Amino acid sequence: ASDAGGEPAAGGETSGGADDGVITLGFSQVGAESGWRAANTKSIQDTLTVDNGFELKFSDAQQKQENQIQAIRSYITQGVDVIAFSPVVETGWDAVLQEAKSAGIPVILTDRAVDSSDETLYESFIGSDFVKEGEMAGEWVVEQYDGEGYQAVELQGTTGAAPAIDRKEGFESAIEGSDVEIIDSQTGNFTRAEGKTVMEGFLNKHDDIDLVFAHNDDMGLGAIEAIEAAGMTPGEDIKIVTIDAVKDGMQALVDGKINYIVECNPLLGPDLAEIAQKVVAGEEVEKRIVVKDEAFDQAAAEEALPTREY
Amino acid sequence: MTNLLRHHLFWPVAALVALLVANTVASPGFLAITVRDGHLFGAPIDILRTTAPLLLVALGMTLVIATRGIDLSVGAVVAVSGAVALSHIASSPNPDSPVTVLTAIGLALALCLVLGVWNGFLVSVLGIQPIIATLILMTAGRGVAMLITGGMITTVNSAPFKVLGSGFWLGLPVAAVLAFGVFAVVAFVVRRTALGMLLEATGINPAASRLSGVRSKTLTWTVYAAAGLFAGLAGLLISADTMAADANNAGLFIELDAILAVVIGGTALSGGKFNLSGTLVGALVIATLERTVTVVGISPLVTPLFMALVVIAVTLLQSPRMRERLTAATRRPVATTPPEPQSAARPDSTEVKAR
Amino acid sequence: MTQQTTPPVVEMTGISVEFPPVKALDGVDLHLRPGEIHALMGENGAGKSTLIKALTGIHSPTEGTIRVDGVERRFTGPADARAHGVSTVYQEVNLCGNLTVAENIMLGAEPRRLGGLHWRAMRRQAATHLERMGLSIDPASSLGSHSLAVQQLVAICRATVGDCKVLILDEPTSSLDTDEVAHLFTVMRALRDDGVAILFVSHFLDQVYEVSDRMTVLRNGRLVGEFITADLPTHELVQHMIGRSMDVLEAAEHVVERAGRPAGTTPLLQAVGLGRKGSVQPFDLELYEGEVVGLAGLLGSGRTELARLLTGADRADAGQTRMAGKPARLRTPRAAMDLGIAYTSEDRKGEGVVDGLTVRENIVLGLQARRGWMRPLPRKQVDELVASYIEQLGIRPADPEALLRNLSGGNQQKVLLARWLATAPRLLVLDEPTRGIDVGAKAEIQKLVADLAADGMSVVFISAELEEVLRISHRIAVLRDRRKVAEIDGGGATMDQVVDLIAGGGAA
Amino acid sequence: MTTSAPARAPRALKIPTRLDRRYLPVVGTFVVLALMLVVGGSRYENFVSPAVISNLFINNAHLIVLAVGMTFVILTGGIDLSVGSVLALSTVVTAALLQAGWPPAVVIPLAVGAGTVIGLAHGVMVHYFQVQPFVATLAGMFFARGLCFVIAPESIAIDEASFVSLATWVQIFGGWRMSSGVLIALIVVGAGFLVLHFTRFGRTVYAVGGGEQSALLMGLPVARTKVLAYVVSGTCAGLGGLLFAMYSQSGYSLTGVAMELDAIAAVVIGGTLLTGGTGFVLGSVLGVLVLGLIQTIITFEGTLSSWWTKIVIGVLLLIFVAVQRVLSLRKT
Ligand SMILES: Nc1ncnc2c1ncn2[C@@H]1O[C@H](COP(=O)(O)OP(=O)(O)OP(=O)(O)O)[C@@H](O)[C@H]1O
Ligand SMILES: Nc1ncnc2c1ncn2[C@@H]1O[C@H](COP(=O)(O)OP(=O)(O)OP(=O)(O)O)[C@@H](O)[C@H]1O
Ligand SMILES: [Mg+2]
Ligand SMILES: [Mg+2]
Repeated sequence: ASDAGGEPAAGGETSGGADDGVITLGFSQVGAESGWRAANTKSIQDTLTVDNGFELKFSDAQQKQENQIQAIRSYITQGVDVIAFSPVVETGWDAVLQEAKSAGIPVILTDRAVDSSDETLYESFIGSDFVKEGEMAGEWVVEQYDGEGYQAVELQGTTGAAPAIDRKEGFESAIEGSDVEIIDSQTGNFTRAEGKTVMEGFLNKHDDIDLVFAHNDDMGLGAIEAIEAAGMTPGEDIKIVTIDAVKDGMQALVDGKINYIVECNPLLGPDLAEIAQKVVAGEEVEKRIVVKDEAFDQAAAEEALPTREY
Repeated sequence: MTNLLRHHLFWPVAALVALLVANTVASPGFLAITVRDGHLFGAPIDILRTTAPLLLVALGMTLVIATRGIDLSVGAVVAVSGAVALSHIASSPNPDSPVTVLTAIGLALALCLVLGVWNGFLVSVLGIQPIIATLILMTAGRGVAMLITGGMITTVNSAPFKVLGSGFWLGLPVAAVLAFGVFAVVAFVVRRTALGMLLEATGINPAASRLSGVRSKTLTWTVYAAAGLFAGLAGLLISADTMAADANNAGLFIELDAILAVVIGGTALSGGKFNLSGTLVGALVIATLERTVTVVGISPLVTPLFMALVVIAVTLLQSPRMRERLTAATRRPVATTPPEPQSAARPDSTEVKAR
Repeated sequence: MTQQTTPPVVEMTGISVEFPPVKALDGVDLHLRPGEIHALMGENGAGKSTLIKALTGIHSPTEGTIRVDGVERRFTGPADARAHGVSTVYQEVNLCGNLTVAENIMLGAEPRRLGGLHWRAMRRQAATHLERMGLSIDPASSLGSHSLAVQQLVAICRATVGDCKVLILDEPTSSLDTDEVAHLFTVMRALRDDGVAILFVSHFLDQVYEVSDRMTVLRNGRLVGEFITADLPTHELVQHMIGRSMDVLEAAEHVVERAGRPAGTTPLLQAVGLGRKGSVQPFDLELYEGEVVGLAGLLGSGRTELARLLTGADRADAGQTRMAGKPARLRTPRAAMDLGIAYTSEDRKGEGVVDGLTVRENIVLGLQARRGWMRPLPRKQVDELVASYIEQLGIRPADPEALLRNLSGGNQQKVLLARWLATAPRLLVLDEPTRGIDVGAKAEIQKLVADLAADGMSVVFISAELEEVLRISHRIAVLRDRRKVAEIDGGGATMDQVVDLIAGGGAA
Repeated sequence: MTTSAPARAPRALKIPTRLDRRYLPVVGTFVVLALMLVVGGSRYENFVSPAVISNLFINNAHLIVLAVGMTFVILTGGIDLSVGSVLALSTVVTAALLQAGWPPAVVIPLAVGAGTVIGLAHGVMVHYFQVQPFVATLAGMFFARGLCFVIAPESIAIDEASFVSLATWVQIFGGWRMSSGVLIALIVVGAGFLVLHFTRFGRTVYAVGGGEQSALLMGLPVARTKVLAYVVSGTCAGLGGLLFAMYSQSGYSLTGVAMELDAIAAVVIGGTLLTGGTGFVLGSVLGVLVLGLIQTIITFEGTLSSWWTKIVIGVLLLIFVAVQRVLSLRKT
């Protein structure tokens, strides 16, 4: 499956090709910057096992695009059957994807999309729609609290990161037209500690915060600490809406400290396995497979929590 | 007036005051401290608490810098410390028992001390340049922390441990009491014994110190160990603050903040004379600055720009050159100040005037 | 004052320099004429170096005018001064040890080819300059690998590159020995005859008398006067410099009582076959209590290296040492210190002063290091100790809180001496302790050494100045080519005898 | 001491028979690099192949340029923490302006020039205001990163035809590949080498690092040299950004976070002392290759979990530094 391109007969023997029934898949992960990411990695590693007919080559790019490009190049040289990766950035993949294409290796994107004019460079994208997540959160807020003149603060993710930009955009578009107003917005870098400090600052500054929208659970959990320290009750005095639905967040939702969580599902392993098999078998696959993200309120969370994997 | 201007703490304190004023303007109740649930509450108290870990790390950093070194690994050590402590508590059957918590703390601090000793070994025995020696642990340390937590955020519920982060003692945050206490003790020891002088001598002229019988290697070793230990303590405070050990993000870039605190406090990175009271003010300035960004409502897009401008302003005002100008201006009429280019070529003004 | 044959090339009038609150110079005049060697004289801290730095634009005078070639100028720094023909060799060797000898000499006036440096020509030209100074070292070697004396000569080479009208030498001879000095003087005279004005600072009166035509004397930052060298007897000069008559100097002449040591005593320190590869050949040496042992040798003969082995500064790889009869290992300076051995390095700037600390801290450093950090000396005791050494050695300014880097070179040296005396050693190894120290203080130090020996201390004394070694040593070990070649009794030795031995039986 | 006639003879013969001590760390790095290639080659298939080695250069072209600039600054005894951010700024400027329809001929000088200007500001702060380099450039780091966000927080793809064709230019001989980025990087290395060794500015850089005060007393133009060193570093960072923009065909404000540490590590691994005055540009290039090789080993190793990746990088770094240290000690 993998003899082509400018590469001189690169390591056909290591991959073995699909003909022996085992699919060699090179996966380049963004990094390990969060619990969400760790769950994502684990899901992939647990699914793409030898038992399931895969040989997984995994590498961690440490959040560096150059490492990721290098890893992909190395997979091309090694002649894997399929390459999959979660791009660090949306842009700048044309060249390396072109190389993969001319080497005849199909590419699958996970979690984050790439911004490329040429859609034939990759087979499929599996992941969540961050804008949609923001919208879901916003819609719930509007549905619940419109008309009460809610003042919201926003804890943004890392400045410049795609999920932060998209979730903000989605949330803002959803609350447009309602009387929910974002009175302050600051980055908490997706972490608990910064979520807490920023929330403390908001509480110092504003006396009348009704709602917190955090771009992920961790910052929301940090905000809970700050709210409690200020002598208020999270979930009641100040409502909290977050995205991700990791275990800790779900627990807080069950405990009533968070009011609503939009899921961002990290368990992409099974989907990836399925698509990879199809691609190698030469079947047509959908260009864009949006993972179904649920949303939880307290009742739903109570139900889901016991079986939560991450 | 001149004396006040020339005091080494003038500009850092002025920066602190300016930030507090900016905050008070943006949010008039900023400086108000109230009593709530039997303890003090308010933004200044928050600032004290958030300063605590940074202060500890900066304390160790000051000592390391005094010996002409630098420790980039403190952030990773912070992560390791939290990971060890919380993993121990999480895996114990009884997370609320003080024994468990104390063991966890002991384990974490011991490991961090070992990490510090390791840095000291690389620097003083193998003679590897500090920045690279500690870069090794900076990279690998986070890996170790992630190895311990499995890359996930470890959360625990443990009342005794929570006290470290959000407890109060005599109305003050335990974290702040602990950090400022440790700071005071170390500052006292360093200045009341000969340690400070010997460290400075080592930093200024290692060869001369060696010939004078100063055990420079042991001292170097000691300061790295101390930096590791303090970073470990800071790691405990940070993880207790959110009751979570985040191997990726705990203490991320705290080394830069700490170095900045040290420098704002007037200690030169070239080693030698150091200034612990300056470091204290420096740490407060940085913690307040972070708070200011939120309170004044700087957009996240311009936050780094704003931080940069503040840092540039403070360092420029504090620069030897500016001080010279200012003191010259207050001392004698402009007419007799020496012609411009002459002082530019003054070779010994680099550090003499710095303090 | 005398016949104004030629107009001065440098004319400094009413120069004052302040380091608040100290007034380092107060209305000083200096006139340098083309084709003369002009000595600038004064005690340590009199302001000689400061005057030179005021001329070259490092310090800016608060008052006074500087004229060069009749034009009033304030140089912006050494580069500017050099561009106007004023070359300077500053007191401490100020070259870059990481560069090659050739670069240190030629940088700034380097030959070029195709717009870039012409390395070969650079080395060739540097070699010519070195040769003129009588130095046979590889111009491509790195400067830092050479001894201080060589570095000093290289610095002088650098100053003579390019066209200079004025050459300023601030204590160029402090670490040179007779041969080098003679050579330097030849070069200086040649330059003078070419019409260069040379300003020369030295604490060696005989050198000053040998080479200079005229002198300016400073005392405490004030001008005493300008004199024709030939018309000014030595004792008057000294009187002008120190403001007292010179009985101190005479006292030093007979300080050493060369009573032979009692037979059969065990030596305080005994080295047997001590040596180190690439440094000194294995040697035997015995040092007794109450004895001053001088080390004599040419520049580079290995005196410093020998001293370093004796004091743990370098680790020997052959031989043994015994301290008071018991085997002792001198692995580190600290180990040597614990045995009561103290060492003052010849490299004051690199291995001696801790220039960012105060005089007080520098003096107590050794003692404190030995006590360990946990037992700080009580402040009162420190103050007394420091005050007594400041007084005893005449350290100026007499301010314990002054930063060491602000002291004049000679005073820094005194502080270092105080550091070691404070540790009350049993064996004191002094490597060039009187370098850069003025006549009065030098006599004091010699007297001090003699007194210490009389009190039972054992002293190893190294000096580039042979008379000094002869004057105070009980015994003299002679080194040649990094090998100990002879040991003679100090009492009976004559200058010629020692010179013969040093030069290798007169073969040269 | 000797007469001048015989003194000439031995000097003429003084051909360096022994290796100059100053080259030891560089040689040490080189030996370790070679060892690592040998070990890697015996451990992994295709490890020592033209493709892998070409990729080593192609992937690290930008870092090589950063390291060259960093070498200048570190040689003067300073440090430049801003290069990662300046690199990002340059990519963002390039991408944003190209997107706005500006011609590459205008955009490229502007992107590089942004680095130059920031470098100049650093130099002025460090020299004329005597702000410590670490702090001045740390402020510069925040500043450049801040500008990135202000210009464009999200990543921008570059699709300007002539820029893309420049970026994707590749020359292939045998298994070897040479991209335009590598070509530029090699030119920069050559220029850096020539400037450091064959110009007065270059030698003054060393002199300043050897002792600023001495250099000043020697009458060398210290002020100009120091400022210029930061300008060189800033320019290299700007150029590095351009190379990165070519390499990734995009501009992104979060590019190059902590890349300054890579650059510093490369320089130091290459044998340059952080105290200044000793070191070589070629050593820094070797340093970059060492770091790149570590990354290559990680990818070849195949399946390392994220944390083991970090630990292995640390351990390999340790091995490099320790072995290099031992090698350069041994021969003294
Ligand atoms: N940078 C400075 N700051 C403060 N005081 C200084 C400084 N430089 C010199 N001094 C003081 O100025 C006086 C003159 O010093 P200078 O170095 O000119 O003496 P000198 O005549 O060269 O002595 P020596 O023979 O010991 O070299 C001394 O008291 C010294 O302490
Ligand atoms: N004229 C010279 N030519 C070449 N090398 C020299 C010269 N003078 C000294 N050296 C170097 O100096 C080293 C010996 O220095 P050392 O300091 O031990 O000598 P010393 O007897 O203490 O003389 P001094 O202290 O006066 O320099 C030798 O390694 C030698 O290479
Ligand atoms: Mg002097
Ligand atoms: Mg000597």
